[in-house]
Amino acid sequence: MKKIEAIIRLSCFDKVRDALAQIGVKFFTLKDVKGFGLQKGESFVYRGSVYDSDYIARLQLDILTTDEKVDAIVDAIVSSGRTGEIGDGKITVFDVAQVVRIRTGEEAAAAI
Amino acid sequence: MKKIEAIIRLSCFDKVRDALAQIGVKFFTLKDVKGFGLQKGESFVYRGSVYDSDYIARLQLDILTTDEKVDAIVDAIVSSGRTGEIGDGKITVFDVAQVVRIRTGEEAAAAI
Amino acid sequence: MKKIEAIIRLSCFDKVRDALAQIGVKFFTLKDVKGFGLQKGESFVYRGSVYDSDYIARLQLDILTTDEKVDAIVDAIVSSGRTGEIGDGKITVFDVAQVVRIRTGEEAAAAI
Amino acid sequence: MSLELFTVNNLWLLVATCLVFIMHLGFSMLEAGFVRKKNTVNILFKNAMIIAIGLLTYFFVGWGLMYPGDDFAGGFFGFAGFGASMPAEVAEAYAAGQYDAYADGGYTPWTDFIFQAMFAATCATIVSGAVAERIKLGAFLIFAAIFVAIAYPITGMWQWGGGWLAENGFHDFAGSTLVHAVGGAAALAAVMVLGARKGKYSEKGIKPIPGHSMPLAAMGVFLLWFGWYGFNGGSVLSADAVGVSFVFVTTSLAAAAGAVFAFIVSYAISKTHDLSMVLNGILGGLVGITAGADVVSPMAALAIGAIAGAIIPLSVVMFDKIKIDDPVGATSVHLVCGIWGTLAVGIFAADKSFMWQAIGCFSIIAFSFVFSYALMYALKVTIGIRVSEEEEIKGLDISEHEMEAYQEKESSPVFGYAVE
Amino acid sequence: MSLELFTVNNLWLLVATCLVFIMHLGFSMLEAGFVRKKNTVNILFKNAMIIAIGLLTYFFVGWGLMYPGDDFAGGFFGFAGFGASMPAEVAEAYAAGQYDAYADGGYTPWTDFIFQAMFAATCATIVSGAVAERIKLGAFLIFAAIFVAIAYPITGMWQWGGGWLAENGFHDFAGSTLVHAVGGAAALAAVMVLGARKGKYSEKGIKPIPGHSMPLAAMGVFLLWFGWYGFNGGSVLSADAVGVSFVFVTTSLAAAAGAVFAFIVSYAISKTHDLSMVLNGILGGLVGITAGADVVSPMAALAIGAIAGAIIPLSVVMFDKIKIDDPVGATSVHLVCGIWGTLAVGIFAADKSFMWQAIGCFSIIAFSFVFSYALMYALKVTIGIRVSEEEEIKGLDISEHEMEAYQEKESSPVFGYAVE
Amino acid sequence: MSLELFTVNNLWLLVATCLVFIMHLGFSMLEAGFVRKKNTVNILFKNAMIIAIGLLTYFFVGWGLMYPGDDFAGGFFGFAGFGASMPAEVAEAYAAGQYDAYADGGYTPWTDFIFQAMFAATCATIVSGAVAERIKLGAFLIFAAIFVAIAYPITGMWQWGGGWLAENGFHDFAGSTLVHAVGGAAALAAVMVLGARKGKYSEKGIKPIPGHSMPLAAMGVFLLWFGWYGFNGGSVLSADAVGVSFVFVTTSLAAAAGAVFAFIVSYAISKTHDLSMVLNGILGGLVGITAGADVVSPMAALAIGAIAGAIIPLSVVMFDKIKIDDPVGATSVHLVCGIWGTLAVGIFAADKSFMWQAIGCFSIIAFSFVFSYALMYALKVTIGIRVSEEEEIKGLDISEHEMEAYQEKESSPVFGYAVE
Ligand SMILES: Nc1ncnc2c1ncn2[C@@H]1O[C@H](COP(=O)(O)OP(=O)(O)O)[C@@H](O)[C@H]1O
Ligand SMILES: Nc1ncnc2c1ncn2[C@@H]1O[C@H](COP(=O)(O)OP(=O)(O)O)[C@@H](O)[C@H]1O
Ligand SMILES: Nc1ncnc2c1ncn2[C@@H]1O[C@H](COP(=O)(O)OP(=O)(O)O)[C@@H](O)[C@H]1O
Repeated sequence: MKKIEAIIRLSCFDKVRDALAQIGVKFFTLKDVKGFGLQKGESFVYRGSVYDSDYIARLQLDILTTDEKVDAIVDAIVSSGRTGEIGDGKITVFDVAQVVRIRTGEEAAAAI
Repeated sequence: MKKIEAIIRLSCFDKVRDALAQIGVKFFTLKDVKGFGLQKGESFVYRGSVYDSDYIARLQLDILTTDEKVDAIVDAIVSSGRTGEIGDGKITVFDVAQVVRIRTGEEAAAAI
Repeated sequence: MKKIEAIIRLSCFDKVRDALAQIGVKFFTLKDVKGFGLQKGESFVYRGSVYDSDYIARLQLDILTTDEKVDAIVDAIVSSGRTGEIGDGKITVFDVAQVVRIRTGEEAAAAI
Repeated sequence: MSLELFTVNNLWLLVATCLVFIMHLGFSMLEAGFVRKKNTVNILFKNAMIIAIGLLTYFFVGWGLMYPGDDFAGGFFGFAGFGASMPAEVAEAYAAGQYDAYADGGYTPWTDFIFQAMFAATCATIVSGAVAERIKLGAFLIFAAIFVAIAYPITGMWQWGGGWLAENGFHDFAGSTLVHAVGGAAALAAVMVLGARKGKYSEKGIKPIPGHSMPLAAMGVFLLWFGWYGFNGGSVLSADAVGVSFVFVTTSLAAAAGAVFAFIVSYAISKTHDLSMVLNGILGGLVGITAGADVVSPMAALAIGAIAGAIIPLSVVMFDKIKIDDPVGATSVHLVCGIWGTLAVGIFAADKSFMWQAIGCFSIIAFSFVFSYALMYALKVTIGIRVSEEEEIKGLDISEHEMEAYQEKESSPVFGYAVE
Repeated sequence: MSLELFTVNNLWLLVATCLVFIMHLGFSMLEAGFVRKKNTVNILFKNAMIIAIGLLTYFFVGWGLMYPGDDFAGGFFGFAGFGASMPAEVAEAYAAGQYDAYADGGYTPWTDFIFQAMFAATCATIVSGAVAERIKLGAFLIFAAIFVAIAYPITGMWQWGGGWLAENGFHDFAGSTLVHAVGGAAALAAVMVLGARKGKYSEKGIKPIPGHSMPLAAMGVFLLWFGWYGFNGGSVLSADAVGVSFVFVTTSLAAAAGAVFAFIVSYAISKTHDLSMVLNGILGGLVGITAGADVVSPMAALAIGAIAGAIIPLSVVMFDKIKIDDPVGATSVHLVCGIWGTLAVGIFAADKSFMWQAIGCFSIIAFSFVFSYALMYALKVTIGIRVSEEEEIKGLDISEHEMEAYQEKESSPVFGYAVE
Repeated sequence: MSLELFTVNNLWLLVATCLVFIMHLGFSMLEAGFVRKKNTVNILFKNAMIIAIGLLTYFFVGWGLMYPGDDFAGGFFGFAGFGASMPAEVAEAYAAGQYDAYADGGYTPWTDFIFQAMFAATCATIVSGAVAERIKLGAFLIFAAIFVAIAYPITGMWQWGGGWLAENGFHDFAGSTLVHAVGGAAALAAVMVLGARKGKYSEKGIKPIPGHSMPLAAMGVFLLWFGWYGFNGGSVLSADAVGVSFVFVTTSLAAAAGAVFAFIVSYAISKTHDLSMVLNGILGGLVGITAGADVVSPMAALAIGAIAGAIIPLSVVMFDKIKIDDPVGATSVHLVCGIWGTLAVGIFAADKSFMWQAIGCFSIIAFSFVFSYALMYALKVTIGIRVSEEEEIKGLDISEHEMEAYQEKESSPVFGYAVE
């Protein structure tokens, strides 16, 4: 089993979710994160001074899945989450030692 | 060493925390997350239209622990975080390559 | 490749970021988390009752990096994020199975 | 009386009406600030409905009950009929240039009604804060409607409507008892029937449940103070220069003293600068001075306000000890300081009888308490007055209104499409 | 007329001016509450500028257009010249003790100007909520300036300036049509040219886009109600005791009835307690009573308010069905209830002609709609009126103002250093 | 003078008192909006205490210092005694129907006191915004109490109390200098002794520290504008119809022009639509017109407001350059525009001496600055005036009040149980 963490743009969420749904992924966990990266943050003006916010708001999707689905999910995110501009984000895949569904106590693939 | 990530209901937090404390786990990190899953989100009404929020607010607990304690912790969360209704959440366990306590620089089990 | 998760104090962020930048780490993802740990939370007063908040606001930095840089990064965080008081936080390192840059589809080290 | 004096008198009462109206915004903001985020829509909804219900019921029933006319002078109860209107004889007198034909030329019958109606609605609002975060919306609205239509005007009639207390020299200038303690007693009764919020009192102790927005709470208190100039100043019932300006001075000094002494006492108790206590202290000072603003000296006003302010932190802690869970402190502010203010008239005003102040105050409170307790209890055993535990945890905004007070994360695509 | 009566009359109009002024805060808060967080600075900016622009253009152009003087009596258009001033003959008359030399002694020319200027600014503000969250700031400010300088005073002149409608017995006491429907019609035209917010209407259906702060919205409505006492009460144009107090009563009852009936109807439709509908219902009741507050009975006021309140939920849903995207409900509140209120005078006031109410109402609306549509269209094809899709997603606060309304996480070190 | 005229005059002053009172809510909201979230409770606490302290010290000391009576005419300092009261001879004169026995029949002694007390409290509030986010609560309260009890009334006496400036034709109608510049000068002195917020100025440059809530800031400015009608309008010291209405016009036009020109100049500087500048521009226009609202023409009012508005962005940037860290812009708004407004009277009002305007303005400012600097310095070397660096980072809400302004996440079980 794997856990996929994808950092994406806010504006791509709708497309990514639809793309995931099409390949059968409907369950995931979403986090609001701040991305520090190549893309410059917004520039702001306050009382006559211009300044940069050094981060950009991003969303992180955590998806638990079985090994064989990983590639399909990664592809789906890459194609739906891409704008081509700097700052599209990253997908990271981790090995999972164990998964348990709290409701039933089911483990491993059955829990996903 | 392992890291345990548990996605739980807001309303179960008190019970989960108490259950963890009883088996000696007092240190963890908490995150506010949004869960997309089997359980339908709340339905809302705004200016005459009814609509669904497609997510549910959840809490994620990150717990670092030694290998031998993992099962006890998982069991504690499963029994204290369960309501039996769809949406109780998941527990995921990861292998950890290294842990360091910033205050002392201690590593591995000593750092937990 | 590795993913480093560092839980640090809010007040150390500036120093940590500068220390990371000096060793070439400019990209990371930041999360607002709540730390439950050895350090007591703030104590509050409301309408005549004194009470403790049982958590402390903390920041989590997620850094993706290649294996050889891990030690340098950990050292940088330990030295810049330390105050010596209880509550300085933890650094955890994970193995990463795969990384993909959404913008280009590049994988592994090239994606970081 | 000259047309000019009549006009300026009436104008002041109308301006005072506006000021009392804005107290409803003050209450709304204060209560919204002192409840949790998840119950904010609910408290705003209640406050918006109460002013509407208060005005309507007072129009149909309350006014007739409160001012039943001379036939019921010295009595306990009377009814002048439904609705508000311009009596034909008053209209004729005005046409004939007799501007003191009604209320000594202080105001027109229309002004009388609307000024009084705003007071009535105020009284009902006092309850809403105390029962916040766990009462069923429907039950509360029914309670508030009956309370403001019947209970408030009946005790009001005892004094302002020329009833038995008016005949005995009881003095309650603008309503420390008739408005505030009446509302506060109803709040206490309601809380006793309803019970505390889940988790507030347990074997682990008292769990503080902080309000979600101090700026809203502070705004509410400033607006209430602002409105109080109309509440007390308008109660002079004319624009009499010396009278109204004197009331402005006593009212201001009492509020200021309330702030300072609530600060001092709460600092002594908990060694911190507790904003919520200072805010309640201001209100305590204002409630305290309301009974005697026209008859006590400025120095007495300072004393009344100071003691009211000092009472607040003690009272808040005391109610928590006896497990009366009142999220906004309505019982401390309106009931306890209302009693204090009424009794204080007997202490500081030479020609007022302490005994009659006490008799008046406690008989009115007793009536309001018993009426409210009975009504709340009746609602409890019939339609139910409390939301389910699950709804309370979720918050009343979602369970009663399917709405959130703040949409924080619009940028995250958290909303689906309308399903109906 | 005595100096005393003149002084008290004028004083009331000035106090009413203050009350109408605070309606701008009411509109600001209401609109801010009903838009998303990311567009909050933008709506506040527009509202702060509109009051400034409204006052300035009314000073230079609007007043001269709206009150062109007797030479244009019964006409459609006239201009008395730029600026506002104290006519020499009035000053002399005052010096000679003839206080009814201007406006029957109701107020001075200065008061006249400033009271009217506040009304004008109000009308422009109505548009800002409807076009929120996607209009270009520059285009909107130009639209608002031209609209308030020219369109509003022209139709205003038809009735209040002694134009053709005034001669035909049209009755619009404080502006259900002349202010509210005029603003509402402009809002409708502007929305039609501008289009809906991105994502609002799609093949998936209607996407609700909840406002970001119900406390702000509720505060706005309470402040508007408060200000309405000046808006309607001041429109008596003197401090006449019976007249003003009567208007206070009808206004209050209509607002209260609006709240209750908006609640009932919206509950019937969506089985929930929708705060946003109750808030709009209050405003609907207030807009509805504005045309006839001086001539309809209290019972009629209740009926007018109740029907206005009942209209609100139906109208809001209807506009959504025909894809008129109005984030704050300005068209329902100001246009639909404005029409209703104006027609209601023809129904409930014995001596008013329903036909002339309809003629007046619709000709004024037609003018405002056509003028606004043409102006908006001209702006669209020249400088452009809509922000880019990307800017709309980001929010206007960042794209137009490079600023955020709320700095949530100061503690996280999110800000860099000034780069310029 | 007739009873009627006396009554209406006095009524206006009381209504104006209410309006000036609500400016304290305006200041509270403005300052709360412009500080960071973590210092919000602190600023609210300071503002709630200042109005209380201001009223109390003015009652005991300030009024006697400011209006020492005829014996001190033309002087620099005098004292009429403690407290406020109704002089027996005035009461007798009133009883005898001589209503012009006091203040030419403009108001009663009680009104006089309370109206003036509200002004005094306003002046102290100006300081609180400038020193926000790092001053110790205790030190600030002591500073504010002494300042409002002593410094403000002394310079006030020079002009309004019949002192040496009054004798020399200095003209400061409602206090551009006597209230605003006095407060602004004290703010400047306090900031100089106190130093900038941690991190604001470093070798990396100037770090902007945005306020946490633009809606609160905007609300504050609208409320201040609203209150200014009482501040300036009430300073006519009677309800004189032409006088008060003229002041309403000049005040409104200056505020509007201030908004527009602050917008234009700030747009020219930073190419964006900076809401915080427009808000300060409105206040700048209001402060500017305050000295001459009664004597300059409407066109001059526009010019004064426009220039004040244009000054704001320049002044804000300038103060940042010289490292005067003023989170809310109090020095720019109150000091700089206060000076401008006072001098402008010498320019635009034919019969006022520019030289005496300058002498008056600068001597008053000098006194206030020196007094405040010395007092602040004395506090610094005794009890200390600045919170520790750690407390500043944590925020004053937690370190001084152990409280948070907003409880965001009630749903997460973040609170333990009361430990005491
Ligand atoms: N080394 C890294 N570790 C953790 N997160 C990263 C790292 N690099 C990028 N990210 C995350 O991905 C986001 C987008 O990355 P960025 O480098 O800006 O653009 P791109 O991937 O298009 O080159 C960043 O905002 C950050 O949240
Ligand atoms: N495949 C998944 N990947 C990541 N998170 C998941 C996944 N499935 C469920 N979750 C998380 O667990 C929560 C509860 O899961 P859900 O499937 O709704 O209920 P249950 O586990 O009781 O069947 C979800 O809201 C989501 O946050
Ligand atoms: N076992 C753990 N699992 C997850 N997070 C932990 C664990 N222990 C500590 N942390 C995180 O690290 C933070 C600091 O740790 P703490 O134990 O308080 O101080 P120290 O590391 O200095 O002894 C905690 O607030 C918590 O967020």
